[in-house]
Amino acid sequence: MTGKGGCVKHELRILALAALCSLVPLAARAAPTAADIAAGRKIAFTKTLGNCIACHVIPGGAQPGNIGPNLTHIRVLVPHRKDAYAIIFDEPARKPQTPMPPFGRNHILTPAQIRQVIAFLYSHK
Amino acid sequence: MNGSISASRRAVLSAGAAGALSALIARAAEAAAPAAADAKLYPTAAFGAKTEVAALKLLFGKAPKASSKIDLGVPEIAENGAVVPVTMASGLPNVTAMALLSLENPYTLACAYRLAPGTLAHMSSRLKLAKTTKVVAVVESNGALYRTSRMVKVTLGGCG
Amino acid sequence: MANPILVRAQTAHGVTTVACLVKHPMDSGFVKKAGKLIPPHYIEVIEFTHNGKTVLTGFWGPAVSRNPFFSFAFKGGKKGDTVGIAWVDNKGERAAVSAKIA
Amino acid sequence: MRRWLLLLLALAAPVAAAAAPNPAADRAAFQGWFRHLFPQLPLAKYVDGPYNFSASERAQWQQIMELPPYGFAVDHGKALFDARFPDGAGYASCFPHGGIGIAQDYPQFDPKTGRVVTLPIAINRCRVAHGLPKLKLTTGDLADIDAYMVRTSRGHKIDVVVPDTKPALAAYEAGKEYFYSRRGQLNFSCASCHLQYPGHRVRGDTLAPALGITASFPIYRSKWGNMGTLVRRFIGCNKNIRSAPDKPDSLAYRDLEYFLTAMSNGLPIAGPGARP
Repeated sequence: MTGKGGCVKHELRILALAALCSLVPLAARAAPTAADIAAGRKIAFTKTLGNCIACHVIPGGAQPGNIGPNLTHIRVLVPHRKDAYAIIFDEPARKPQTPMPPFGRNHILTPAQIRQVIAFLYSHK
Repeated sequence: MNGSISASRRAVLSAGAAGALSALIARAAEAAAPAAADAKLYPTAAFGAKTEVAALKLLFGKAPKASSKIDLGVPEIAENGAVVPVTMASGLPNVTAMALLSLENPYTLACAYRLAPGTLAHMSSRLKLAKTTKVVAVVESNGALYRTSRMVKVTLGGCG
Repeated sequence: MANPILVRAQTAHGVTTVACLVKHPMDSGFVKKAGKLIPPHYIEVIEFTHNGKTVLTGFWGPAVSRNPFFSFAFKGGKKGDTVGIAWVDNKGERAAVSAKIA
Repeated sequence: MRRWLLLLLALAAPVAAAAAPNPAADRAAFQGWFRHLFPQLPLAKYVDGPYNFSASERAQWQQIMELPPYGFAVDHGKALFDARFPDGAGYASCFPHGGIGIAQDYPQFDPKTGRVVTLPIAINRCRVAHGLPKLKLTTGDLADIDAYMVRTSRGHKIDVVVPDTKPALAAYEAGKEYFYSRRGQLNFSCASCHLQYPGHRVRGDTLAPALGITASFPIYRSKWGNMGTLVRRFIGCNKNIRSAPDKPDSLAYRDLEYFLTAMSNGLPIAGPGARP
């Protein structure tokens, strides 16, 4: 359980690089609203939706899992939202051994829902 | 007195951990039963109460004082809300009744016990807790009522 | 054996410890199965005796777990003495068992 | 991290090589992986599953084990096991040693049918041989008989044999492939959770290590409120990851149980078990 922090950071760096090369369509969008953030929060914390809290520490979420990286400081780990979108949409495409489900590719979440989750995660300073 | 309780409990624990089930467990046919439970004794109204104050009023006719002489053993996080092991014990003298309440359950009173003289104020049971809640243990000693409480978080399932 | 009770009664240092596991659904009335609430069905009164004399009377509500476990202790009791357990539930069903103290 | 990937590749890749199946080598790598993850944990302790990773959960479990909740199932299973069939025979007649203390030898590969036979399936085969209908493989009477037979085997070391024959090795390989294959909407393999992240938490739940996981079955699960076989858990796992479960007596589950149990050879039978 110990000594994994370094690995995680390393992986995230690779992820970020990979995400830069991705073809995720990201037109300029309006800034997320409070409603988007609230919707994203619900998705992140609901078992039948995103259930992000099952694996990640997220501010405001009770009894988080510890499989994925702590998302409290996601702004530092993944500076660009479009990279976060790529990770959530289909992480196994870029990192085959990841346990992270391909939320977009497998239609667990819609693109709009993924953007709401991102709005929520990046609402933490 | 406490020493003897813990000694006997340890003996039970070690026997249960590895020993064969059959040797220590006796069974008898229902017909051989010497005791009968009396349904008329059941404090129905107290079990229908929705608050601690109401339940204790209906059960004991009085209100409790906080006491540091009640040991309430609960897990900080219950691994399954359907089966939460709870122990309660007290060093207070002349204990005649004990009760457990869970404040967030639909009905507050979980269980209550009337002790005969010579029965120790030390018992363990398993409760269903609907969600994270304060569990209250109440002890009647020398005719007065005492309470203590502890929070129990109920595990939130990850996948199944 | 429709409603068995497993009992373990042991004496040590002048104290008899009784542990039991009671087979009972303890349905609270708040759980749904196939869209319908399962009606409440739980033990209300459980009586513990030592050589026929009551040592503890328990009153249980629907918050007691399914197949309840309960243990307690009383002073006295010798090897070979009889411990009795009897319960009645909210539907009037009953079961009882007796066991020898080991 | 690199070592981790190497191991996964070595284990996970029936594709990688035309190398002949080698259960003994797989087992050494499998158990070695867990030794690497938890150097302090003796192999025999893996049968306690999630309770190796949380003192609080272990304490609750030990309290529950004071009078284990599967006690009724074991008693009922014994009564069923001891009862005579209409033809006068009983379950004991279908098994070596009268069926007592033999759970560590299952699953077995049956060369006649070319299929893996788990202990619950063997119990059903016994019934059919004596003119009785099969029982449900997931819970109920069969899980109780299973619980009794496993209880008489407690402490015996798991000893699953994979004969060096083409069909037996093929069944073993199929089980291995199932274990490492991603499935379901959530795209998890068995290995994703139980090999890569044992002891980690999925929200409030602790993931059990794949090593030793079969040793405590059947289990009384508080969530179920009754007994369930390993196949019942497979079905539940598949539903959790939003994958269509296989049939309880499917070859897929038989082969998976074969592989998974063979990986735990040498560990003691600890079932029946109690889990949250």
